[in-house]
Amino acid sequence: MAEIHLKNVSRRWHNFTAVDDLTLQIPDREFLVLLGPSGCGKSTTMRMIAGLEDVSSGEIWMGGKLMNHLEPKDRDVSMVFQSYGLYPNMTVYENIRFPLKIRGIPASEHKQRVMKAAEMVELTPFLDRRPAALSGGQRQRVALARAIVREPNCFLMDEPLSNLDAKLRVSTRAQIANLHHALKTTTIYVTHDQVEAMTLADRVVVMKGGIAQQVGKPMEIYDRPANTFVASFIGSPAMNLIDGDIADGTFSNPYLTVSGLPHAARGPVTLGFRAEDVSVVSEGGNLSAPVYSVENLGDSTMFAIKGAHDDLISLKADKTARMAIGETVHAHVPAAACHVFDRESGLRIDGFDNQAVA
Amino acid sequence: MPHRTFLFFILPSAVAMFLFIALPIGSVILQSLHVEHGQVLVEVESCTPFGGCKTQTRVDAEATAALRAEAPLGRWNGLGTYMNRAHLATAELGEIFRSDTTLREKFAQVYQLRFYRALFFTLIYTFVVTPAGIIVGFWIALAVNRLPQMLKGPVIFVSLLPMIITPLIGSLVLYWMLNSRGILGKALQWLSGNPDLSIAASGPLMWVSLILYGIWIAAPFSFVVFYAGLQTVPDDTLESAMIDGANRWERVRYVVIPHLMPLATFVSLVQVMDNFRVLEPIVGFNAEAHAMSLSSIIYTDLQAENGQLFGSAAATSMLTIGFVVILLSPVLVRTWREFGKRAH
Amino acid sequence: MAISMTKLATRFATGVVFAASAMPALADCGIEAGSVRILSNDFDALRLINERATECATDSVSVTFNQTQEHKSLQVPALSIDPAEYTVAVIANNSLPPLLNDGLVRPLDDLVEKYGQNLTEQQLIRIDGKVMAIAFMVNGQHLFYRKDLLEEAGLEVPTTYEELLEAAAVLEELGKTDYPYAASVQAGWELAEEFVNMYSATGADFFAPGSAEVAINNENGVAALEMMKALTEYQSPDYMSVGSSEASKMFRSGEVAMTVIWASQAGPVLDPEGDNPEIAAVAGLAAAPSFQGNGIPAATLFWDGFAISKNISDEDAEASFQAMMHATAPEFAEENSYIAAWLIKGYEPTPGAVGIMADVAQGARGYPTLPFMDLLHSALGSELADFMQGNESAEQALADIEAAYSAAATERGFLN
Amino acid sequence: MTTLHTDTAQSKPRQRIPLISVVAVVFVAIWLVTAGFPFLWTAWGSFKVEADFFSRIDWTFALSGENTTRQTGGPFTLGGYQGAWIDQAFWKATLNTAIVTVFVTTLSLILGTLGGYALARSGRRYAFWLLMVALVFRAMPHITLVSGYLMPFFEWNIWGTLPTTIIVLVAINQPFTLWMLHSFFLSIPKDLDESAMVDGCTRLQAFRLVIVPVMWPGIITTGLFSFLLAYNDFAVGAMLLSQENQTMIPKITSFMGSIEQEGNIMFAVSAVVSATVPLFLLVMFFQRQIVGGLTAGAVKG
Repeated sequence: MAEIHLKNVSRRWHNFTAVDDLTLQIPDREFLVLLGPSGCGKSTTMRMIAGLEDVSSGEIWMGGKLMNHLEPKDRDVSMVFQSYGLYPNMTVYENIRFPLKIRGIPASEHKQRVMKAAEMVELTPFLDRRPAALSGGQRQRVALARAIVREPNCFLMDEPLSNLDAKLRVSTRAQIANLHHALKTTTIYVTHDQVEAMTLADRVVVMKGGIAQQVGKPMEIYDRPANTFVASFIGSPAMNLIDGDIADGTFSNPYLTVSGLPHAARGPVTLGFRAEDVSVVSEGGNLSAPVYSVENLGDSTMFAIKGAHDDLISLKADKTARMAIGETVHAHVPAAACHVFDRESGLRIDGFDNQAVA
Repeated sequence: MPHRTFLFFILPSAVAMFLFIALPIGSVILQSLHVEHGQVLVEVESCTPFGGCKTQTRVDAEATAALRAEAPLGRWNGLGTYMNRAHLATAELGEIFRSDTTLREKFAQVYQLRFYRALFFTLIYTFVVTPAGIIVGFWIALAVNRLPQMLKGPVIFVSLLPMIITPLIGSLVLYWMLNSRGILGKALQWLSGNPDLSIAASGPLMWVSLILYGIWIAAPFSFVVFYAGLQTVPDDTLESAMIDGANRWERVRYVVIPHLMPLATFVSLVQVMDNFRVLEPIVGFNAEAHAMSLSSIIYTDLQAENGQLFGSAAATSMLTIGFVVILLSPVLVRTWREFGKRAH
Repeated sequence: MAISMTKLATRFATGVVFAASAMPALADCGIEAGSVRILSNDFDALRLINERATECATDSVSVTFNQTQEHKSLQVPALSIDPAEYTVAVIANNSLPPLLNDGLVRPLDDLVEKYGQNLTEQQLIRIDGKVMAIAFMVNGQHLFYRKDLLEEAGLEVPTTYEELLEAAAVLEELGKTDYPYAASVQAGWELAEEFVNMYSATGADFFAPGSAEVAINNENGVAALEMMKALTEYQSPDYMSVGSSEASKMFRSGEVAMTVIWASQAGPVLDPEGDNPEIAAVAGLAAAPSFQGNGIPAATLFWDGFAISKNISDEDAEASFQAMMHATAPEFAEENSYIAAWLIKGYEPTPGAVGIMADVAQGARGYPTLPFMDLLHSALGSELADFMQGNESAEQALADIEAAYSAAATERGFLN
Repeated sequence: MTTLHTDTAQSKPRQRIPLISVVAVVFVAIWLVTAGFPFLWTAWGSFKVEADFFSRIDWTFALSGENTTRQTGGPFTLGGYQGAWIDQAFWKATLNTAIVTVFVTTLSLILGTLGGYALARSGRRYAFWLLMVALVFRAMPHITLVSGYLMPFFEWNIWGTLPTTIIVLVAINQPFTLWMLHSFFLSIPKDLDESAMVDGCTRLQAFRLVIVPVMWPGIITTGLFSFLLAYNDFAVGAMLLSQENQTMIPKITSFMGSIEQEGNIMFAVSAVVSATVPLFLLVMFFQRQIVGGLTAGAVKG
């Protein structure tokens, strides 16, 4: 049983800090996703859990044992690598069996366990092939099978889907979700793709610059982003962020005025709202600007307009909406859908929460 | 990788290098900074089969040994050995440059000094053979790459021969052929119409022969590396260059050569070091009269026939290493940058 | 594979002796016990002596040897340790000084008294009154000439280099050979040796008496160099790469009419069954020509001999001396008189030894057994090449040699 | 592969194709003669007597074998081989060389792969400095090193034996081996050893079971260079081996004679030819691996 506990963990090289004072409690059976842009420290965090990277300070506990100085092999975790890390000189069968062999599991069990793992990832027909003779998706499934065959305390997955094409990514994602459901093993999953995070995670840790920005269930993070970074990273398209001033519950800037906000703050702020919470109207509304681009997505139409700093603001409209570039679009941004962030620190300003949930 | 694991993996190799390279180099440096004790000379009567008995000068072994026991390294000489006539010859250089002579005469006088004569040849050899070997190797690689598949095997095989031959023996084989009675020597005489033509008699011809030998032995290494590299030239880039209108030469110039640049760095690194240590052809070609290299003067100093001069050989060795480091410094800096990138 | 190797080994092991302790004793050398370990140069005459020494091996006496061209590099470190790696160092007059300098060989007077009844006074190398080495053979340079050609040109055998120059001019005119003359002046050791020969013939000393100051930068040195340069007129243009072996081959193939080379080449030159029997039949040997009219042959005599290590037990020293006495016994010299010019009692000079014996008779000087001679030799070897190619004057060359020698001698502690 | 000539057929005017091919073929032919002829000539000459192969009268004797016929009764003779192999016991030197090369190659590779792996996987500064120091070590002339060994080796009583020489050669060879293998290891993805370690291997197991099996091309290429170094060594063997342990190259130079005595040059020639045969076979068998190994990344600079 593996409850994982990171206590004030840091990783530093010379003058560079990859992970800064990270504390995380991961209960048994949880699917935890570390999400963030490249270089945010998410992979380093995972590699420290795996034992591939030294911990500069802090402690890593797993199942009640201090892990800091244990070799990877003594941590009872299994890991799926971005480039799969398959052994090119071994067949698929041997690849999957390798962890069993190396950990001294009785040979009599090997066949049955390998077959079971292979079956779970639908690899049975390819067992005697070499990795070089497999497609990318198949290789990824070999890596998965190799990870699950041993029934470890914890799965670590380092961007396992990023080398696959879009279609395969969706199906493999489903397979991973299904596997976790079946095996119920604690899983830590690293990705920079917020869709993967939203679809797979029990909880998400959004990281930036080695610091955990927000930890929470996917919907919590979606609905109540802790700061402008999280807000801009989660959701597709990302949340619109507009600078302006707030006074007496009214946000205003040259092309948008939102009133009816709580009186929780005043002064310069950043206002956030999602494209889907906006309603495009033919006249009136509190937002109007010339259309910069139009995207027909099939189920809807997205209009983009340019903000004060040349940043794009997305508006989602009905799929029947039609406008030409340069025409003026009018929209209504409801106060209830707005998030307010401190302009300086980017931190969410409390007091706007209750209304935000749509 | 944790320090402990690193140590475990590197230890056998590091211990071997420490014991058999670093320690000797350390002692070599120490040696080069000392000269031997003043030998205690005595006059004794000695008798030999010829000329009967005479008074001759001898070393008083016991007295000298007593001196040596006191300070086993000898007398501290600092950089004296480095500066003396057999090495950097600072005093002689100063005199030459102060003297009222033409530049040409000055050069001739500097060239009389053993170290500079060796350095001059070594540098010329290194700077002709290294690029020439690389260029010849590159052209062979391009040409072999165009051959039909079935011919490639045997051609590569023959091409590697000069590289795998023992250098001393390779130089002997070529010298046998090149000397005035050998098949190539005769061919040269016939070609030049001069029946007395002999490479052993002419300094410039000897230099040319040594350099050609150097290219002969260096080209296969560049060839095999470049040939391997050619197999990895990306088709896409070549094809896009074709569509962009590049002719064959332009494709080589703008696609193939840039692709092979890292290999060329590796090859030149290895070859500069090897060429800078040139010794075997000078011995094999009996070329001492016309050419000396830094290695060959070290070799001469260490020959017991010549009363081994360990300190002098040590000083020349350190100067050699110094020059190699200077020559390689651009590559070292580049490696350092790459290493920095890889560090995290 | 393994079988064939063993077969080969048994078939041919007789030709080579590695560790003779396992072999039956073939001779009674009178040794009770001990270990004999010989270090020597690698050529035929020494090979015979070494193999003869191994005849002394018994159950209690082991005899091993190491013949290598690197013997000079090995001898000092190998004899410096205690006990020494070798008990016997086979040396020559130019390789003894390093051992003497470091005090690595023992006086042999008591052993000579006990076992040296066959030794002649000439064989005893005495330093400061003590016998430090035993010489057993002699080598040196002398003149080889073509009797037929000299006769045809109406010339006497040249006894001086001045005469040799005149003879060369006549022979060149005659045009029967490619070049009239060859000498061993290959850049390096042999070129230096040629200068040492020439300078020896002037009768002057190489060093100022009682010191390590070199004394060749004088009119004798200039004369020696100029004679060497004058001779190159009559040599092949390749002369800077012609050593003793090459000159011998040139003579044997009829390319040259005269040459001054090592006496040890007499064997191959006079061999009636060699590659060139017709030359062997007309080859004549004479002392090396003298120089500047003082009658001393321009050659330096080398003796080969042995010394016994200091850092070994007296028992081993005694065994070693006895084994070497057996190896160089008079009957050995009688049986192998064609191999070399022996200094051993009972040796009758063969036709091949005429030249070297003439050298000795006419008072050729020995190669200087001085502690710093090798340094001068080395300086000569590296600095003379330029002069020989006409790139600098004799005076300049001698000044360069003096400077190069001084730098080396300072490093070695002979000069301050 | 073959990118440089697949393109010619489609894009270039017809008449230029043969010309450039002809130039290439002629160039290769000239090179082949340059590279191969000296060997062919020496091999041919080894079956002649000295008076023919090194004829001072007419070099064509080397072809016609005039003196060979006169002296031995036939245009070819095995005299040189018989002299070298049987009379002078060249077989013994061959055996010693075989022992030295096998051990030097094996040990160099064992030490070199371990060290090269560590250097490639450690991102620390000391690893870089170690590499640099190794490079400087490689620049040291061997003869200077060897002369320094004599005294201590005699003192410890390890002079003259094969193991001593083997260890010295391995050490001298380490800088090059480390550099070459280190670049090979860089070309193998880190993921591979990391997944092995997560799968339960120690570093050493990961190295042995996972990395080494995919390293074969690199190991063979590097091994070839170690082999050549040990096989071609002169300086170390000549100074550090006693007579019974002498290796081939010093033995061959002893055939060449010295100032005191003329050598037997035909023994040397046939020994040279004999010594080249194993190299021929080696290149023949390992040609694919050598080129393949280099392609696989030994040379990523």
